[in-house]
Amino acid sequence: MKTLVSVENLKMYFPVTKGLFIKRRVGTVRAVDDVSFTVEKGEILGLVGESGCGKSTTGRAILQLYRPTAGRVVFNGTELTRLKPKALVPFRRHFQIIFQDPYASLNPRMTVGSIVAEPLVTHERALRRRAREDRVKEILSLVGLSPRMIRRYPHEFSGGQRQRIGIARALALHPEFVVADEPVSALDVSVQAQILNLMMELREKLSLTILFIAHDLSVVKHMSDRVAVMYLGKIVEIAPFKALYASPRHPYTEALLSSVPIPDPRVEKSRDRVVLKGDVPSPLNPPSGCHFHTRCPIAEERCRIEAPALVQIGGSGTGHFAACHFAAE
Amino acid sequence: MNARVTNGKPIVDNFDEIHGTSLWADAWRRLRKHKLAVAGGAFLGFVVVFCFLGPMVVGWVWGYTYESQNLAYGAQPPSFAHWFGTDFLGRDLMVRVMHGGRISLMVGVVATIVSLFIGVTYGAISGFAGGVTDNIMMRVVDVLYTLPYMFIVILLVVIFGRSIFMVFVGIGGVLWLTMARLVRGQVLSLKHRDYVEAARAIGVPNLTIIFRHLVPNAMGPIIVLSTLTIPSVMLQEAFLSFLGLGVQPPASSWGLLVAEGAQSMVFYPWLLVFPAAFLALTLLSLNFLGDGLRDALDPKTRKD
Amino acid sequence: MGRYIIRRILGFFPTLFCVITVAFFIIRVAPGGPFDRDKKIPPKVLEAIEEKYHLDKPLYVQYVLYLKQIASFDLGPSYKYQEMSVNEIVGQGFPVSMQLGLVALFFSLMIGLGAGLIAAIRRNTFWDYGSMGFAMLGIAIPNFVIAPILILFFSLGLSIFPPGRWESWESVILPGFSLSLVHAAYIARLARAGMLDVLTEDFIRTARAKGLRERLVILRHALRGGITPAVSYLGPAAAAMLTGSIVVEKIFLIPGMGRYFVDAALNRDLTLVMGVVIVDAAVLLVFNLIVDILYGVLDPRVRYD
Amino acid sequence: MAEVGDVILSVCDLRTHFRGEEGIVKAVDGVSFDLRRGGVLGIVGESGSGKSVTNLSILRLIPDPPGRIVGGEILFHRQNLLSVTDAEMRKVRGNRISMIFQDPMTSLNPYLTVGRQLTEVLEEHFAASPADARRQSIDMLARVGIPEPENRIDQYPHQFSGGMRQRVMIAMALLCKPEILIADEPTTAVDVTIQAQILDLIGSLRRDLGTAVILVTHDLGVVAGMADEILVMYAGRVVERGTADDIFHRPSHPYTLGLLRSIPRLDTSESRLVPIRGTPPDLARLDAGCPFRPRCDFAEARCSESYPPTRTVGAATHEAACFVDPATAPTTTPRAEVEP
Repeated sequence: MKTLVSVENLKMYFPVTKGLFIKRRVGTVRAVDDVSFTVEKGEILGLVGESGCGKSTTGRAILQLYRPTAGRVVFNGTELTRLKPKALVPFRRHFQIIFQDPYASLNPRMTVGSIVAEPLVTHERALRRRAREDRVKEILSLVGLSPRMIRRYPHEFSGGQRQRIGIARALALHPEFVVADEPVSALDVSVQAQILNLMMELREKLSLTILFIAHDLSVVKHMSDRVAVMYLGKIVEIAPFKALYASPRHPYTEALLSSVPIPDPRVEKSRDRVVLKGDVPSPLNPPSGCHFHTRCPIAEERCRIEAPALVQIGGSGTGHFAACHFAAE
Repeated sequence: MNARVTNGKPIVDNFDEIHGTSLWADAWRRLRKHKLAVAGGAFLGFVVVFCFLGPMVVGWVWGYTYESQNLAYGAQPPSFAHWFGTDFLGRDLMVRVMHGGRISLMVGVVATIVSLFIGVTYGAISGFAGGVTDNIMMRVVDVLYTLPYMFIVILLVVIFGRSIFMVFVGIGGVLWLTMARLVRGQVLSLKHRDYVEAARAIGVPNLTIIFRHLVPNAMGPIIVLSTLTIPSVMLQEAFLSFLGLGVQPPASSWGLLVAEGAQSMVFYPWLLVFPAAFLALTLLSLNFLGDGLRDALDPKTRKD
Repeated sequence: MGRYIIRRILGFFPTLFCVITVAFFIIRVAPGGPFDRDKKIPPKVLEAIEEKYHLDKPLYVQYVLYLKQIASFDLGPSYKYQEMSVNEIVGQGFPVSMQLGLVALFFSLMIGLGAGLIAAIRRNTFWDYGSMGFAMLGIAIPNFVIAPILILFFSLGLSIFPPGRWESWESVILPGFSLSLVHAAYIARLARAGMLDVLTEDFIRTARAKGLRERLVILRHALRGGITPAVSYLGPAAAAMLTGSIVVEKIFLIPGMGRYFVDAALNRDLTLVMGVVIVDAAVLLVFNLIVDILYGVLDPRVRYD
Repeated sequence: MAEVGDVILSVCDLRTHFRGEEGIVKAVDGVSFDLRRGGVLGIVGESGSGKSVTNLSILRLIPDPPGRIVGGEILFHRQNLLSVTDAEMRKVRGNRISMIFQDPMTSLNPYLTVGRQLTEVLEEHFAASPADARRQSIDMLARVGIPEPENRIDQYPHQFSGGMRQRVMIAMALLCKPEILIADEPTTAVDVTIQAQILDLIGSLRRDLGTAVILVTHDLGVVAGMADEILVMYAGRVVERGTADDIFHRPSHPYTLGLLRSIPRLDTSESRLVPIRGTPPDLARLDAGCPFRPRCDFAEARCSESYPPTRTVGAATHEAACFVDPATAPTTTPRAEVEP
């Protein structure tokens, strides 16, 4: 397999300022703090974590929607982090994003046709109006919407249909890489499966590579080949899903897995839950050492002082990495 | 309540494209349901026709203009020949109300257009640029806000002398502060919406983002504020006229007529009643229209 | 909190400096000088006067001199009222305007908040339509129409209050009321809209779900949030009321600041205009600070450290 | 564990309608259920299914206008809550029946300290003295797992994290030791690890205090481990009811079946989800037939003529409102993967 996206030591810090006339910097939110991983061509990499862990920021920093504070993002051999905004524009057609909230992600003043046509207008200027409309209609049918809807407005559609429109916009230029930022978490349960199935289908048809961001492990599990788990701006574990589910090596991953309720009363009754105590600490002021030590059931003195590195578990080639002092045990 | 109201139209089974209703069409439909706003709009239409076509009709039927004096007929109550009565100089009050309305309305509209133009541009640039630029631009607004408003207005009168029109171009040049703050606030809240992010992810140029995504979505509050700026300018004009700083006779404006009428309201009430009624009803209509537009355009009443 | 207030008060000085600078140059750019109208003044005398007031010096020198003067809290001599300094004029007019303004502020708060709250609580009833109709009239009828009607009715008709001048406590009621009406109208509308907004919040539903009496739901849970829009309007409005309404002072023959202001501007009494501008700006700054502090008192989320 | 006892709340044929721009929305249209002392009733449904409106109706918290309870009875200890006076209703709210809401961020008053919001419940219902109310509130905060409750009681909601706020809501609801706790999507707005904490907490408090719980959620997983009895709602009606085992192992309404097949599960290795096609219906445009039929794989001609009657499946406790039994009936429509 060939690496399509490589993220190296990515850092995304946001300054917290205060003051009326002169803005004083009173702190830094380390939303993404030294994150490295790769996305291989054709795979779906799941990125999970709780709200505020930096998963969304990572996705957007890869697409250069935020310019990272430090680190490199290499896409297909090009170092995106080096490019000036102008130079970046022609590359943008190769990587796109699908948003979480189908209500906020579509401009309410534009018709569905013009929303989906916007990428074409921007990148394929030579395209004639008629041809462009045909392309839009083609894409709409591809995502399961009637091409007759081209002149309607977003507010006339349901959440699931809007999400399809958002997907159509992202795929209009046939990108290689898509960041799907929690694409189903705002949808009705009965509609979620439609969108998940649609994404699987499109992935095959268009040979897409996807970074699938979610807070819901069961969704990630269904969609992803590999999964990375984030906690307070850092990746704590990354592995093929089967390995991660069968033998999680980071206590946070374990807790996360056991927190997901299973829709089966018999299974639920017999489960042993690891219920974490306390809340996620503020990324403005993360705990020392291993960020997880304040909530960790197996933390020792060492964890408070020394931050564990992300190391490969079970020999080379397993692709299973974890950042815990006790991961090998 | 979380019932969803979507897919308003039944699906028609043919292969024509289905035209949707835009949010503007939606807003228009809601506005038409707002009785006071409709009444206000209708009255404004009447006032515009009355003031701009009226003098011609009067001149044609009765043969006098707003300046025609007839001292023998000084301060007569309303009659068939003079529907609104006459003033001390025997001038027909109705024509003077028509003529004054022209000036009052034009003054309000001109100042508002000027403020709209400067305010939207300034606010959009400040909000979109963000950072240091935004900070400096907003501090400038703060300082200008701290200058007493009447000071600037009176200074404008001093500078432009008696050209009331220029005075109100100047007033528009002061009123843009509120508009700039409003537009900046709108742009700030819109610029991190997902659809703007989507446009950036596509690589749409900044200028296109501003005019395709930001400004159309900020239009609602801008229109509402503009509708409410017109009456407040008209009131300003009335105050200036009362202080003797506004329109100079023999020209007239509603403010001037009301101010003159107020001085003799005990014995010649029609001199106050007609111009005051027109001024108050027009201000009310504009306010009702503004309220109606706010209800029709306010995103809070809708899911999106 | 204390530190915040001190920082804000220190922040007044740069703002006032900018205001003074802008106002100074705008006035000097305006055509006409303070003594242009007095044609009878012989050139010699005029020169002497101009020299006395440094009007013969280049603009930037005048500016620097003026700043020096201001720094010692001296607003300078008035060009028109030659026997008085601007400090004296302001010292006479401002207390009067402030008394009138405080009465007006009191009226506008009582009437405005009262009408707004009743309208919001009794939504879509006679009370709502009644108070909002009243508010609309307050906004649409200029106070130079309302004031004479009030005089006609209360002074000349019922003889309850004196028609004008500044003599006893009764003489402040009518002007205060006329000055307050338009602000009361705006406050009523803002308070109503604010209350209606808050009453749809989730935490109001929580309060009701706890079984609280409706009176507590409104007074304890809704009121604070509901009046914040009205409070933010209060800053500029209170400053406007306190620094003198030109129109009301003229109608009721009240010796406040407003009267001087128009005359000073028309007469190019530059130092007096500057004096009034500085006082007005300072009052506005103080009131904006008071409003911000009130905000912190009302809403713990914006409390300042 | 507290015994599950007699019926204390009985909702019969509840109908709550909203007047909207597009006509009358029958948000709740003939819902009935019983709640037993100490029992946990799960109500599952998607947005717009009427599950939240049902619970707001029980406490008569439906904003009127636009909403109105137009029919039915809510019997609480045999007294119809829909016919008592407002003053009597207030004595029930927060005291004998309390409620916690989905979003702890907006459901707590940002302008008042947590302490103020807690003690006022005791002051209102028991005329407790301030000192007494404060002491009880601190105890309750400690009980729901707030560290340093003596200090935190004087803080404001924005100084608490999302999970802690939901704990405060729970403390507030349980102060008067209510007989019934209605939890309206209590974990939707919090993260999974916090969700596990909150569910654990509700479960243990129920055991300790013997409070009956109505747990409303859109997440089948949440009710699976908690509820004795489950209602599945769709378009304002109960389409299936039964024990947790009935619902998850013998789903007898096509909608329930569809839901179970369409949600990804962590513990199985299904390769492909089977989605329910189409979208939830527009409640302002329902006809006499079954509202699920456009999305149903078992729909027949009679489904569009009348609403199907409730039929018992196996055990008497298990009912479904459908003409057919999806376990035995053949599918009538070929499955379409995407919407038309």
